[in-house]
Amino acid sequence: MNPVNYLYLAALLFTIGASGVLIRRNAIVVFMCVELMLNACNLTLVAFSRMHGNLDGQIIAFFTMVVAAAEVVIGLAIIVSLFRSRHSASVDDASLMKL
Amino acid sequence: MSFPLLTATAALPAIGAIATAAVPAARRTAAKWLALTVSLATLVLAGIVFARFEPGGERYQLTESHAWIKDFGVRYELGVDGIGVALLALTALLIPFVILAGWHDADPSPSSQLRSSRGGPNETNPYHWRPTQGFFALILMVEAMVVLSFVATDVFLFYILFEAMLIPMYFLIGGFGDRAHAGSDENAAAQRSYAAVKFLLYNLAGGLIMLAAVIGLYVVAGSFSLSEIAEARADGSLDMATSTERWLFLGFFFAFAVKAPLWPLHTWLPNAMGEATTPVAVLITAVVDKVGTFAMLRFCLQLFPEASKWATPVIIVLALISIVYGALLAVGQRDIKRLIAYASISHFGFIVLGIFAMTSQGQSGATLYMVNHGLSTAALMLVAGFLITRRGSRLIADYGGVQKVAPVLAGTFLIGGLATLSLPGLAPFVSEFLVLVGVFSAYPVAGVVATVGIVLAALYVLVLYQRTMTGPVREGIGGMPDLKVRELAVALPLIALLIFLGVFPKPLTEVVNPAVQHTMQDVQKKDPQPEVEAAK
Amino acid sequence: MSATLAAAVTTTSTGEAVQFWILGTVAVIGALSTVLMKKAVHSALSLAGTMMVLAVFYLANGAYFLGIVQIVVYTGAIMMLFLFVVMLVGVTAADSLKETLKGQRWLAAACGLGFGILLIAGIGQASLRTFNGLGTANARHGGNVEGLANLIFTKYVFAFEITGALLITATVGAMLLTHRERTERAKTQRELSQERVRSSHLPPLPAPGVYARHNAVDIAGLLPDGTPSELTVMQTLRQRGQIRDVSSESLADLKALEQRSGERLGRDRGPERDPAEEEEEVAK
Amino acid sequence: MENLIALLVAAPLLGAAVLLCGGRRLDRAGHWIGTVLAAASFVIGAVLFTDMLGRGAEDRALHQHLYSWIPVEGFQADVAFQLDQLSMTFVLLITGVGTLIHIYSIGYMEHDERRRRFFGYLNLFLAAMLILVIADNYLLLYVGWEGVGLASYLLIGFWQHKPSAATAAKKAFLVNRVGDMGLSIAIMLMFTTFGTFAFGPVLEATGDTSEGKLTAIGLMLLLAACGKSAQVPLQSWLGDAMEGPTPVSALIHAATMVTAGVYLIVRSGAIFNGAPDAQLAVVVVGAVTLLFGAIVGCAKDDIKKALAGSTMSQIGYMILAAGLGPIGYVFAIMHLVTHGFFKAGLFLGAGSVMHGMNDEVDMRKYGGLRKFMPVTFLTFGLGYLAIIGFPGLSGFFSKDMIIEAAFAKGGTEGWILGSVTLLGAAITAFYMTRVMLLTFFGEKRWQPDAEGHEPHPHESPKSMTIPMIVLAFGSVFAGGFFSIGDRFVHWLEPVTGHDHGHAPVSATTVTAATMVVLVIGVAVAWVMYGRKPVPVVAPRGSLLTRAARRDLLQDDFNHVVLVRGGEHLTRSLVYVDHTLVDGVVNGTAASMGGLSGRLRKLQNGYARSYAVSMFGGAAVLIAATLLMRAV
Repeated sequence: MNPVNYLYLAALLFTIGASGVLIRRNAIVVFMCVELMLNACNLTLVAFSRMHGNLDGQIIAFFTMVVAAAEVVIGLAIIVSLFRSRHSASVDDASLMKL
Repeated sequence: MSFPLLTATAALPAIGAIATAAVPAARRTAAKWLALTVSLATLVLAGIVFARFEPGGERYQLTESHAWIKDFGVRYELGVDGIGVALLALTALLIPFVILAGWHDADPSPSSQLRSSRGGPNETNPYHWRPTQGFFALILMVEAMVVLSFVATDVFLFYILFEAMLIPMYFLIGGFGDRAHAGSDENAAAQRSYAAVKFLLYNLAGGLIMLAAVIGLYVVAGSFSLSEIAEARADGSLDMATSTERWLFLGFFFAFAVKAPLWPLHTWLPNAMGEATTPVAVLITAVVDKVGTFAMLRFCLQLFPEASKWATPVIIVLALISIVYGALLAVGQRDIKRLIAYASISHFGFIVLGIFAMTSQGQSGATLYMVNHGLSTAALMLVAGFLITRRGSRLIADYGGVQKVAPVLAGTFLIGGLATLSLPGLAPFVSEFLVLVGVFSAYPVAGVVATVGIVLAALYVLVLYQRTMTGPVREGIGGMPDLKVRELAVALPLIALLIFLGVFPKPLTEVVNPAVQHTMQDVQKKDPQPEVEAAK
Repeated sequence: MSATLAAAVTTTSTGEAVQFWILGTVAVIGALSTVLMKKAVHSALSLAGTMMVLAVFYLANGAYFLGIVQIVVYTGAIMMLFLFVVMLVGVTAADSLKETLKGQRWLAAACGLGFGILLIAGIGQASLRTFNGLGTANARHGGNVEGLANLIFTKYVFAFEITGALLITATVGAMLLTHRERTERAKTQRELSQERVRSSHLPPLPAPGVYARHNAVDIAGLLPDGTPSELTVMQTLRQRGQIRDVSSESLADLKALEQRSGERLGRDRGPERDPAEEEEEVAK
Repeated sequence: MENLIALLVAAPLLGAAVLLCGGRRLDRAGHWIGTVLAAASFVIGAVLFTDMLGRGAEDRALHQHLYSWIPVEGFQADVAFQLDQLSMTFVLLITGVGTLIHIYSIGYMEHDERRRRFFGYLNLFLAAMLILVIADNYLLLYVGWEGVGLASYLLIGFWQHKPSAATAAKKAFLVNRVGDMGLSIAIMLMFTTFGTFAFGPVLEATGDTSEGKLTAIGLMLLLAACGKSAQVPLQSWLGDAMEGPTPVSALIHAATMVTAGVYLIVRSGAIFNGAPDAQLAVVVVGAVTLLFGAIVGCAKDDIKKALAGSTMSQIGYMILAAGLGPIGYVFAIMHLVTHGFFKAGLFLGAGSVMHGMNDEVDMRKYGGLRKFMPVTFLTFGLGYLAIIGFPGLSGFFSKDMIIEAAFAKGGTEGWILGSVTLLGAAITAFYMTRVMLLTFFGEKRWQPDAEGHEPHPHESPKSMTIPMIVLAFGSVFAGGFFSIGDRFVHWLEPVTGHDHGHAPVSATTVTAATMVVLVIGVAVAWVMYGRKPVPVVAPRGSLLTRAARRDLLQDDFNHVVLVRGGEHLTRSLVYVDHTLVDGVVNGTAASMGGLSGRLRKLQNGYARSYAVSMFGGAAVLIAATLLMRAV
């Protein structure tokens, strides 16, 4: 087998996550899908770092994780406060982009 | 590297504008005086430029050149030729009069909140709201840009100025309306913003098309420098495909035709001139529009000589239409300022006609025409402005018998009008006749048609004068004060200039002629020889 | 495992291949169920599964440090955070998979499909046949972790510091967002008791379903007069408006019951029914 | 000597500048300044004249080159003067009559508070007119040409508070502008043909160019002449021009300006000689106007308008003569000069009458005035005799010459023209006699005007009578002085050339015929107006009479066709401009607005649909990159 397959897998996961973002209305699940996409990216990075034989890819993946963690924290906090204010976690309810 | 005179001439008003805008709200008069002094100082600088310019010398003089955007080879390149120097002088000359004439036009009046198109909480507080400073600052800003555009020899630099000019003009038109407006203030504000937006959109549209052409030019020629491209064209190292050249030419010409304005792209001018305050109207027609005709002469002919010759027939027809059409519509107007606007359209027709006749007389005439038209329109329009501010109405029907109560005003108005109908002895006659002769020698029929324009000119001027100045004194006219010192200081110098240049235009022609000869070489045209000498 | 691999080879060990194909399937299934599961909790769990698999893959790719971090940070911390929030927010109407935006689902499907195909096509097009393992890279500083550390603290030190700042900010932000300002003074024991006495409920609140005919937390207990009492349901459920209305249901049930009994016993109204039977029918 | 030429112009120009810019403080001295400067110009003219007489016939022409006016590549327009016999004649006429009329105006405008400005305008006119006649190229001539147009505009509309005056002024300027158009086109033609428009080169080079070109130039010059000299079809303004003060009518619209057309044609003689068709056109115009003016003159009751008609017809004589070519040039000018004397005299007389009748102009309200204002009667009478060509007076000689010349044209053309001129003479005799009788003979017919002021006619002050007397002298003796020994012919010959032609009939027969028609005309007039009393209100009159009262309907034609038509044209154009040209633009704007309104619906505010578009965009980008790689 060739490590390229990891890339294929990553692509698949990424796509699935993306479609999840589009389909689901529960903010939390949407968030999970975003995480999924991030992980897919990490997988590609790792696979590439193996292919090129240097560790930079892993470093980037590491940073991705850190950023993801921070993002999750903030995101979930937003969801919670949103839920407090409007008793719902649906992204459609929060159609605030249209005033 | 000698002293950058041209840059200084352009920079001075720009700095002055900033300084004026910075004057505290309460010190209105100070701002006015500051603006006036700055404009006068600019006039002095322009005078120095005019004096330093040697007619017989290089084509472009007092040149400056600095790299600006290296990646695209855009350079900050300045240089002035005979045509540029004439218009430069005209601009620097007119601005002080414009400022002086608009002395009170931007004083905040009870309803000025409505009048201002600039949003924001400041309006509600007249103390912080500073229309006067803004007005004069914007005028100076326009001057700076116009001056620079007359001396820019880098196509891209010129384009930027050509566009940037619109911004202050937009605010001047939309922000400071004519107080003598029939109807309510809201109504006035609406019409004014309509006019301003129309002005902006028209010129923007032209400008964007020009931008495409500018980029295209760069792709083809690989440079923005006017002189480089012209040389390359001349020595054949750069040969454009005919179709390319024509497309680029059209791109440039469209923008200039909107600015100039040429029929049928003229409809923004009457609105803009009608709604703006008279000084701003003068600024539009006498100064800013000249950039359009000037650019035709400098860029269209110089960069695309073949295409220019190719397009000549159509353009001449359009110009003729402008002349007759503008004049006829001027006759039909009820609003003094709109009448003058249409008259200007007719005159711009003459200018374009002279440029594209491609004879020495035609082009010299067109150049002189730009200057003279600036002076004559300024005289007529500003005096009309004084009249309008007195009566508070722009409708011709509201006037009558002014000549009896305010003879001096009527006299200056008449002289301005006579200049507009190009009476011999006043400056416009010289240019108009040159244009006519130039056109006639190349296209006799066009020459004859254009001559009709002078009859129509007499018609609309005299009708205007008769309806406003003569006859029994109408109510609201009686007790109208005659011109005051400030107004005389505006009118008399202009009239003196008109007479002087009409009797002795040599100072101007000797500067212009060499430049025109250069242009003639660019388009590789020779004046048609008179029949008799041809026979011999 | 691939630490010993020489440079520029085209295939990996069969073991890894097997592992990939099995776990890959699992990962995909996990991902799909993340998207498709009705309840957020289930999504969270299946996502956790996918992440575990990814962790294994990291390890397989010689990213030992990342593999561990993946398990500890992601699966351990982040997913748990998710679960907490799910509990806090709970299951809401948003959980239903019913689409509300017109055409959204089709667009999503189209985009997803096209995207995936394009992506995979792109990867296929890229010539990535050969690869050289991490052996040398890891070995240079005596191991993967050392290697990473070396890079982080030399080449990427600046970025690293910045991430630190980022995390701090995130923490503060989260606190700000979730912190609720206490507006009124905390009540003392005394005041509470006085309130309690003034209020209509001197005795403790009735438990849900006490007087009802079965015990479900989200069904209001019936008061002696047969009317349901909101008070018997816990506050969270009340806030979420997730109280199942007992009265209407029971009426419906009764109707159904009579009908069926009538069918069965061949007469209009059966005698008194035994409560057990009813109970289970209500439960249905 | 040459340097004096510029002074000719400078003096009145200075006067105009001083008077118009001087302001009210000059009000008391203004008229004297104006008069003195006009006189000064006349003196300079006289000095130059004597100097010119001192030189041989051939080298009499003087040149003065001031400066190069419009120096442009291949285009030389100079401010340069040329004073030859022809110009000199005009200079003397203009400055002489001009000065007299200045003096006259002192009295006539005494009660007008804007007298200073009036004199300023008069000086301006003198300056422009002098430029016109002493310019040495057509462009400078054009300057004077329009300059006199301006002056006449200002003077006709001098009483601007009267709408009629303002309208008349505008009309005059506009009609003249049409003529000027012709002149400017002619100049352009000259430029394209000869490469210059200085008299010398152009007139010498006429031989080298095609007749077609010359004809074109000639016709354009004729158009110009028609405009300025009120010839058919551009004559309509002259009648209305009588709205101006009477001195103006005398100076500008009788003696000098209106004769500029004749000057132009005579000056361009070489061109016309080379273009017979153009000459024919000139002759026709002259003949038609001759009769036209005469007929109009018969019908008018307004004394000034009657005189205006007569002016028209007299100028018709001149134009006709000028159209005859070398045969007629000299006589055209000669008649021009004599006409300048007696017509100016007549107008001043009319002015004096109006002055005495508190500005009543209707001759039917005059009558028997000879007792009340003898001097006016005398001078007016002499002018009358002169114009009808009473033997021995100026008009007799000059007009007789023209009639002879008309016959001398030869062929049927000659006969036709000759008879036309004779007929004209008859009608002239008729209407002038009519004016005379209505004004000075019969019993008095004036009655109190609206305010009940009974006009009590009185003789005018010295300042008015003296010029009249001087002009009367001129109108009596000038003709004889010129004709004895063909002085005038020899004087002008070097410039215009002269040719006796071949008259089919002897001079004496022509004179005899003239006498006969003269007597007939006078007799008819006497029968109609002398014997029986004249009704105060004009009778309805024959169809011709009514038409003639309305300038033979020419004005109505103009009104209907030009004015109304023009108004409709402009109105419709305004509409078109607003709806069509502007509408297209606004339409585009509106459609843009609608489009954007629809696009707005895409922004539904749902995060997920935005996400879809982002995702789709990403997909598109990838596709694009792949395609790029592929190709």
